[in-house]
Amino acid sequence: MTSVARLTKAHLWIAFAAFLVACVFGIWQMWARSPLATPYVIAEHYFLSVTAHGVAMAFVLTTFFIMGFGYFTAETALDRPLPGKPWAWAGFFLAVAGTLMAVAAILSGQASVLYTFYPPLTGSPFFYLGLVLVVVGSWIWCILMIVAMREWKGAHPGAPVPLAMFATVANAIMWLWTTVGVAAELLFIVIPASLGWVDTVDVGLTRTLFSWTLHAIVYFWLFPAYIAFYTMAPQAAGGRLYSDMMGRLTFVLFLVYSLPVGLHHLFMDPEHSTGFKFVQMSLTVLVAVPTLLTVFTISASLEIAGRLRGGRGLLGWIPALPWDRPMVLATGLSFVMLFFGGGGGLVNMSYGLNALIHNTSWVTAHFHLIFGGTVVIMYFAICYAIWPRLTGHEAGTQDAQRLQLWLWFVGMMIMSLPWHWLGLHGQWRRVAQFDYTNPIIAAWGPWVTTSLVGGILLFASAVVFVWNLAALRADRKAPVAPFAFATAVHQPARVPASLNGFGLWNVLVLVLMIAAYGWPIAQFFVLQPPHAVVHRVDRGG
Amino acid sequence: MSVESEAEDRPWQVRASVIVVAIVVVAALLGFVVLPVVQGRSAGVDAFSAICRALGLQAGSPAVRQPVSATRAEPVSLVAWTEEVIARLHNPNEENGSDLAANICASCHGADGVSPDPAFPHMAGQSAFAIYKQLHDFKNGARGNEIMASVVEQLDDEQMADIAAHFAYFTKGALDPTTPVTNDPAIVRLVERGITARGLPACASCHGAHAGGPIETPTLAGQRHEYLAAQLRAFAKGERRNDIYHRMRDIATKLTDSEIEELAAYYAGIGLYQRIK
Amino acid sequence: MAVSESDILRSEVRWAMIVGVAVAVIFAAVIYTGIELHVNPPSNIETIDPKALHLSNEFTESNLGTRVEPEGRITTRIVATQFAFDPPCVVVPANEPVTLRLTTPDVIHGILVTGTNVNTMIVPGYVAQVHTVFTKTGDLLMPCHEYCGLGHSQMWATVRVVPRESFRPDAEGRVACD
Amino acid sequence: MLFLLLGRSALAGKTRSEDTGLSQADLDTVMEEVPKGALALSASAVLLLLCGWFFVYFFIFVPRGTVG
Repeated sequence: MTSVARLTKAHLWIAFAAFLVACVFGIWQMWARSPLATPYVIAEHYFLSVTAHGVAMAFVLTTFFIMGFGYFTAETALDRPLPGKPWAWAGFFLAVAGTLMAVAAILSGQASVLYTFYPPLTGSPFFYLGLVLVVVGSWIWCILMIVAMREWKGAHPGAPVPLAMFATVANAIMWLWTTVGVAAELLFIVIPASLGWVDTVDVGLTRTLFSWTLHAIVYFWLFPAYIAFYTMAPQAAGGRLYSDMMGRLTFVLFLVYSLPVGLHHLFMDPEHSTGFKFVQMSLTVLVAVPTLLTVFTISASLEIAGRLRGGRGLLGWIPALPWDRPMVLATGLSFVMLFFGGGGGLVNMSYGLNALIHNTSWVTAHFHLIFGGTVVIMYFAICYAIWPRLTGHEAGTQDAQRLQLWLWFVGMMIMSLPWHWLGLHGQWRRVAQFDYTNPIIAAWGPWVTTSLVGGILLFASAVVFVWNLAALRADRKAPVAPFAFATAVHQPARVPASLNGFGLWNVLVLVLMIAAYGWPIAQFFVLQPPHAVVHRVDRGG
Repeated sequence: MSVESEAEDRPWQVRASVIVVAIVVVAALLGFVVLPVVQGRSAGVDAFSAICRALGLQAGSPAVRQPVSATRAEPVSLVAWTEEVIARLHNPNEENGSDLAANICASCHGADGVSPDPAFPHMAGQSAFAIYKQLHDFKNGARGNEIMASVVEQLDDEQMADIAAHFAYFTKGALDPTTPVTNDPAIVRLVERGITARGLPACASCHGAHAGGPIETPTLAGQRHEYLAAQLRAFAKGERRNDIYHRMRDIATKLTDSEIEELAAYYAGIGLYQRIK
Repeated sequence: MAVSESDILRSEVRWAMIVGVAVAVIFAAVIYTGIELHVNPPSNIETIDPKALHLSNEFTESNLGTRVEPEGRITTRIVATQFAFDPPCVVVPANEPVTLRLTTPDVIHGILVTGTNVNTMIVPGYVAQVHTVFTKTGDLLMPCHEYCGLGHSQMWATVRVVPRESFRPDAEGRVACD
Repeated sequence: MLFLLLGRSALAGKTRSEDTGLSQADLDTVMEEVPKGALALSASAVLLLLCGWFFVYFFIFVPRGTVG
């Protein structure tokens, strides 16, 4: 057991408690949108549910998981105690307090503004202040990660930082950059409005600041999955990482290019010009590059494992891989979902083409496949891999783990593939109920019902997952091998200084952010667009 | 086992920076110059305007000329929720407001905003925005009512704001919208869920407890049955038209006579409770 | 013999070039359609005060709907408000350039028209503008696709696309449903 | 891709401890083939993605009318 075991487990249990609750909300929302009669559907409940689902999945599950996994990685990859552990606990309790505040506001119906806020609609200040506390808790994590790497470097002058930690710190630094946008939106505009200090807000500015955060936040969620691809999957498959250098380059590219691209979420907005949309589209295309590099590097790493196990021919190494191991299985399934989710993403980011699918179920399908599929399935696999080290219990059999991963994959495909079709036919987002007597909408019925079946499988999988984690406590207590991250074919003896730290990349992020967001934000101060009246959802009658 | 020295790393830094900057420059040239100029040329937009539009310095698409409109405004209400009006409603002259209310309003709408006569609406529970909007509309003829027109004739905007704020403060939170007396499922459905096929949003999506609708939305809970029904009919017939962009006219025309009656009964049946002060 | 680190890097660079080509192909298609078909995301930095929208000339109630402007261009003006569109039904001709101009007095809305590429956000403070050509006739659904409050699910309008010959403007150039 | 994942390998039963005995000689041997398979797999995936994108762009998007 590691010394951060309690810390990590505390974070992960909060993450997965939120996840399980969010799954319940999600399944009910799909039911409400289907042609089947659904209990409790009134608008207040539905949008309360959408807000709760989004906040739990996007803010609570992710932030707590990433923090917990980061603490584990810092100690395991660097092989030294985590510095500032009391601070880590402080960050944890701050984030828990924030979560509880937000939950109270949501469940009392006073924050039904969805997790993406949509000012001038304005909810209870407790909602926003709670989320700010979660973010502040995560900032403590960021600083601890950076400090841990610094101290290690001090103790190992000139040595390359282990890839898993290099990636974790890349994520911490990216997250600090990322949260600037939403923090500015909340602190300067939304929270003053929710407290009644201001009566009108500049909506274009709030949307632009949120877009700053909105894309990079997805890469914050994505990092643990990629850390698992590079540093866990090759080891689990019994091979080697094909190239350590490409791993570093990939994480650096994520840091640099996930930030100056958020305007692609505003392609259909009237408050930005075609020129800046084009520039940010061009930069968005580059975000596809590290993902495609990863696909090749990880395929090659698995190919090593498959061939070592006797796989022959061009693709014979694929069936030779040990698919019975949860980490390997999850990686394979994750790549399949990445294929579909990434394909959807290519459509989303293609400038004018966005008009075809913006705010339709296509987009919902895309981010459920990428986040709920590609990423969360790796969260599961990571848990299965590190749980024995955290608890000192080894699972007797991995059947339940395999079943859970397959259920999640099949459920996700059944749920999200029909959504693509529905999106192309114009099914729009964020509605409680459709009028199935309308002939256009009537044709969607069977597809919506099919996707609901996928949702049920996902829920079943979520239950099995939490049960699996809980069951590990009861399983046989066995000596657990120390945790090892994957080694590369050529473990780097030398790396360029640029790929062992983030100085250069921080400068480039700054340059790109000024180029991509400088005028799009400054224009609101120059143009002084008219403000809109705050619409409060926490008062009424 | 070592990381390269700073000097050895220099080429890396230079190469990475050049690539990153070059990509931005190429994208900017394409997005700000090539695309708009070429698109503008075939649409009859000159190169300068096209580039300004691509930069966001001019309105419009670089690929199409901007349309023009020469229509004159025919507003249905002259109330605009400017920062000044909102500020005035938040910071009224309380003394002025209570004096005016006692002298002008109390005889019909009650000293505490609860009207003694079924024909007159309660002021209790209304927000300052809801009351101000109607007073202003009576005065400017946007909403026709002879009695009210003569009452508000002598009032200026600030006095109307003071009166509105007076009633809002006096009865803040005074209504309980959760205790209807009618339980006709069809009407409850209309109130809570609306009817998508008829384009009828739930009444509660603006008039509910956690609505976030337009700020001038009046509270219906506990309002006079006769008053509510009369207003819905007036909206339906187009006799009352001070709701901007047909918000209520659209809805009222889609309601049947019996729905109007029952909705009025539903909202009238929601009680007044725990009056502040 | 053992594979060296530079061999591995060389294979990665080769793959990166394949990726570069794939990305360039998409890029080229976007630029080509931008130049040839004028495909852009709808963008129009034109401000308008949402608080006084009903006092504005262009978006006054009587000027909403479709109108053939004196210069011959067809413009459809729609106001999105909590929780309906004004007007709830608009008529447009098929296979003719149409400009949709939309704005809102209250909160964020958005529209799409099913089966077409019409799609835009409607942000308070701005006039959203979409230039398009409708390629099919019929009654199309135009829902609000952005969360705008509790009545969002009931907020939709109809776009009636009619053949050019059935598109008959009145003396003022206006065309309305019914 | 999916059917390949579904097919369970006969060698799948190998345990983790056997893997750790990875010899440099074995590694050198397989590295003569790697990354041919990875290249084939990823290149076909990218090609498929491109085809899908082109289909959506030119057979669904463009026929629905221009936007701008």
